[in-house]
Amino acid sequence: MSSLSLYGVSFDLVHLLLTSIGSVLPYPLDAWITNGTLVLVLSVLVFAAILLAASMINTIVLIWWERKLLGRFMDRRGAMHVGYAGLLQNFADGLKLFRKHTFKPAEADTLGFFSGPTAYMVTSMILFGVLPISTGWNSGSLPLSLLLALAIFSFAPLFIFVSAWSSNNKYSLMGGMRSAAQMIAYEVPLLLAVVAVVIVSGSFDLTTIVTEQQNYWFWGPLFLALVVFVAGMLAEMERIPFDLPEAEAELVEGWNTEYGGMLFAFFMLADYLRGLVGSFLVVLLFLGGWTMPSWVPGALTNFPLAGIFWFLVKTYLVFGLFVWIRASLPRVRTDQLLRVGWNRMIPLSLAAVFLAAALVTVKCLPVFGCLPSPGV
Amino acid sequence: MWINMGPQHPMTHGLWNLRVKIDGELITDCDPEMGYLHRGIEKISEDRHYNEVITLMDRTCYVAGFAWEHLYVLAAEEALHIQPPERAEYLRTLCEEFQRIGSHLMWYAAFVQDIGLMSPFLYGMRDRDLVLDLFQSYTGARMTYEYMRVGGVRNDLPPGFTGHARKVLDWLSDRFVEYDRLCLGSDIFRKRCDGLGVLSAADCVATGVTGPMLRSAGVKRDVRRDRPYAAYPQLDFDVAVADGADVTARYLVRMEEMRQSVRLLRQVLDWLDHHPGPVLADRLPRWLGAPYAPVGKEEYVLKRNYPKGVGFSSIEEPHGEAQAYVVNEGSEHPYRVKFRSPVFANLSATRHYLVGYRVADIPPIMGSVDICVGEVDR
Amino acid sequence: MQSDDVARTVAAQIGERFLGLEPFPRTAGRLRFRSEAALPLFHTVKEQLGFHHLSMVGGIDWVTHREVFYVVWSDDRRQYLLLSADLPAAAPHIESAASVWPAANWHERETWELVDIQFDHHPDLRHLLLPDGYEAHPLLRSFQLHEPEELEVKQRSV
Amino acid sequence: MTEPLTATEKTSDNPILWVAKPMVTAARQFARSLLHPSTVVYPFERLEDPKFRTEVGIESGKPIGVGPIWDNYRGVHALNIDTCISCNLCAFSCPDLCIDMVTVPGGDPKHPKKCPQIDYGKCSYCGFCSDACPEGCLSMTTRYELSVHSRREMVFPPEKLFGIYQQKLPMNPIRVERPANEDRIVLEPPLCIGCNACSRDCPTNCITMMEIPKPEAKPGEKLPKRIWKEPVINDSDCVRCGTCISVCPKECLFWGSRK
Repeated sequence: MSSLSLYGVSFDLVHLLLTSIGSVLPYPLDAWITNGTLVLVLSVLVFAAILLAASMINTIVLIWWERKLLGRFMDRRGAMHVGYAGLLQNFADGLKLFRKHTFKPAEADTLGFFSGPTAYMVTSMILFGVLPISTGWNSGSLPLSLLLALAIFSFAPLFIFVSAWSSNNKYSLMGGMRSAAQMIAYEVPLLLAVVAVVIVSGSFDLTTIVTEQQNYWFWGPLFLALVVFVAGMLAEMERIPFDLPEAEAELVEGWNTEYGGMLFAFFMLADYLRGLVGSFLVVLLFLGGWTMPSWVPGALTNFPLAGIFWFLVKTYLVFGLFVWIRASLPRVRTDQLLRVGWNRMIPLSLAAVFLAAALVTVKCLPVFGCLPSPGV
Repeated sequence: MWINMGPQHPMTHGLWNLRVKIDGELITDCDPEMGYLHRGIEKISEDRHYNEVITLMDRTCYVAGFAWEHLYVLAAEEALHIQPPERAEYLRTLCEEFQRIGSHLMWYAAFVQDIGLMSPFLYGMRDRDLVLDLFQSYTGARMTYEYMRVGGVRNDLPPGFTGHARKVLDWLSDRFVEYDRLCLGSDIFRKRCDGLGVLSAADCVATGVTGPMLRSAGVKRDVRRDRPYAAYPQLDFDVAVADGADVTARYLVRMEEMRQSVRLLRQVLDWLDHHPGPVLADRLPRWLGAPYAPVGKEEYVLKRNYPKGVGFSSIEEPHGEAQAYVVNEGSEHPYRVKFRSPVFANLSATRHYLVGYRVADIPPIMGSVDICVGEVDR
Repeated sequence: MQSDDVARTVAAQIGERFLGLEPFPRTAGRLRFRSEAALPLFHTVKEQLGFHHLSMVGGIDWVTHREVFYVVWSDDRRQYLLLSADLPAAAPHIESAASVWPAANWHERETWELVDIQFDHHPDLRHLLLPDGYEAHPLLRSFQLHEPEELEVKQRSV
Repeated sequence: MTEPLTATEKTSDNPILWVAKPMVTAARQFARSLLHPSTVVYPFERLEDPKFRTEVGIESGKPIGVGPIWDNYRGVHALNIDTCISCNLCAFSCPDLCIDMVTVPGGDPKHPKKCPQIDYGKCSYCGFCSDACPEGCLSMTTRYELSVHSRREMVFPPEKLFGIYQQKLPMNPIRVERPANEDRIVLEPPLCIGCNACSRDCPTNCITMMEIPKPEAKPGEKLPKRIWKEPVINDSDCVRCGTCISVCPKECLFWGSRK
């Protein structure tokens, strides 16, 4: 892996920029502009801008990926005309939504109506900054980054409910209620599944969790936790089969019924951002993050940015699994969803936790790890 | 809390308004409001020539145009004392059975879409398109066929049609297996559909519900078998019945009906291969299709003594039992045309099969009814 | 022929208010009756003759009078039966069949708004297909379908 | 079948099997779609392209090209102005009243030639007009794209329809059945004044005015003022358009039956 770090790159960029600007400026200004504090502040901003751009581009490409995959599942072709194989279609769609007039229903609550989607979007973006993508691409070592990520992840029901309530629409309200109930119900098994990973890796730091998987990925020994985690993630991301908060058959569009134009785009983007983050978490926690098994030829893992490349490949494959599920399963009903959540998922996740504890205790993790990824 | 599900709502499949009263997610009352698509077809028919009414029939139900054409044409022939040739009757049976497959495929697509299954929606539409291709190859249109005529049909089949039709039937038979795997094989599907929208046989009969909904309650009633018309007396088929009376049972009945239609169609195609003949009765009065006298001079035509008559027909439309009543008062125009739409009756029983279930159950239940608002409102 | 016992049973029940059973295509016949005998006739037809299924209710405006007809079906006989009654053109009304066959509910609503036949004791006689408060009855012969100037279009241009 | 249907596949208790069957089916469809996608990429591929007329498409659910599937399509009309006899039958048979007979150059000045002009804003493509055309000069082609910028452009005058005819698009190859005609024109009440209007306007020139003997005037009776001729109609040439009926000033021509 290269030792290039994202923060280092942005620091260098800003430093280079400021010194070159400073060299042509008169005396008091150049000293001020090449001052270390300014460089530091600006490099943080550049870092954030790169993160933002990367998250947005990834999200939009993710939408493209889903559209293409879903298209083939449905015997269609998906987007194919704007850009190569329709890659730019979603940018065009975004542009169209951006140009649209944003309106709000007369009886809607202005503050909630506009702040809801914004906050939903913003919290989803923050998530992206927390997650490490490769050794270089992380926002510094936070000892509790996993916990932080999941904490921010669970903000969403609040903002969804705020926007649903302030829309002043019956469908939105029902969608918001369902959304809140569903997310809270699946928060618990999700966290318990994560606890299994934490027990095995012994850390809340995502970077550490990934480096722990250098030898064996966790999906083998922690398969039960993986299943619970994926199911929980599906519910958290509100994707079929758990998309009943926005079940279009009965609730029109659920909690975002009244939203159009850019506000709708916010919801849409944030949904896929959360989808991306969900896939990231699956890759980070269970599929070894940016690491590759040692039997993979060195040429495939040693090129520049190989970590990010493999990480994204895994992410997109995981998201492909979500799309596959979406293409083949119907939507469940609220009561069934909640029953499965409380009655099945929580016992399962508890079992996963105990299993992980047992595996750690008897120290047979590598044995299970060997099976799925041979040649550790 | 009353919720308006419609007139523009993803559940409605057409323009109508289902007002539901809910308590939490539980439905306590409901009241369908119809009429958003009322075009006055019965009134317009009074001003049309007998063959011109056929253009309206295609638009009565946009997924089962042939069935409605057939219904009207049967009643009009009865009223006008015209006997179609035998080959025309087989051709009409061919149309109606293909239309049944097409309509049920459309229903399948919409129904699975309602419960959130996305890909089978397109499988259903794709396979229905093959049926529409066949229609287009001999009628010239994909949905508004205007193919049947009082006294026969417009034209004969193009050469090679039966071979292609058999290929389509083979393809469709394979797909039905796939459909079942996607739906019945999925536990979530079964959990969504089992025990929903139960309408017992007694309730069905009392509320006038017919078609697959009635047969799913175990009542073996099919106009094709009870009062055979066209070529059905000569054909061999089974009436699909189920005993669940719920959404799954309706799914099973419709799937089995498609299989039976395939079986019927194979017999019809075999017959058509070996029995060439005329497809339109000879010596038909030409005023069936076109007015002769300009408006304001009708009396010169009315003076002629056309034989009066009444026609009544009833057929097994894909949605249920449709009936037509045509009164011929000896003029070029039907005096009165009255249609009975099966969906009209099926929808009037909404309260019986919707109350007591949840809001999330409305799409599967209403989807299993197979609504075509065009024929409800006419 | 099965229709004989229909005529006999009905005649026994409603007496001279039964006006005869005419042949009618594809059905067991058209049973004509006086409108005041509606309810007993419906009960007889449903309970004694076994026509449990009401398929259709419709009305015809014969200008001089109105006709209301019911199509009923019996599973045992596998036959349709048409019931028909003439009503006066002024204030036509007949007893609702909805208490006998609940299926009549919507059909009678439709007939009421389109052909202007009043159904007494109907549980819910509201507009169904037409907008609320629509006063005309489109299926009456007196209802003007076209504006006169639109008819001009059809004039032949010779 | 005698047994009522019940859902035979029982709900499984194994959570993995809840989803396995449909997912495998969907994956198979995915693979098939990668090899043969069913969609026709419309503006770039068209169903009337030769490659869709072969039978290869059925494996992927593509249109199978039933014979001349597109040749039979009922699209925009083509009008052969040269053979049109201005009989009005197309306009009469149109259920949507979208056909107007308009004057085209080429007729003689006293009796201008009239050809159909079609308003595609109203047309429902039922094909009654082309079925009714006795000369086969109005037929429907496979052309189906006619988006225009204004409603006025939807009205196709005869010249434009003739232009479509000259493109030689495939036109309804299947023979449309036409019923044998049992109606004919009869001269019923003796009101005829021998005015020659029917014969003059007959599009097929099948009416000839034959001289009839002038009756002897009885004493006290005044003979009607008229030309002593009566129309005689050649039934085999007559296309039953009814022009004679509508131009007859005395309303003495009627539709009669052969029976």
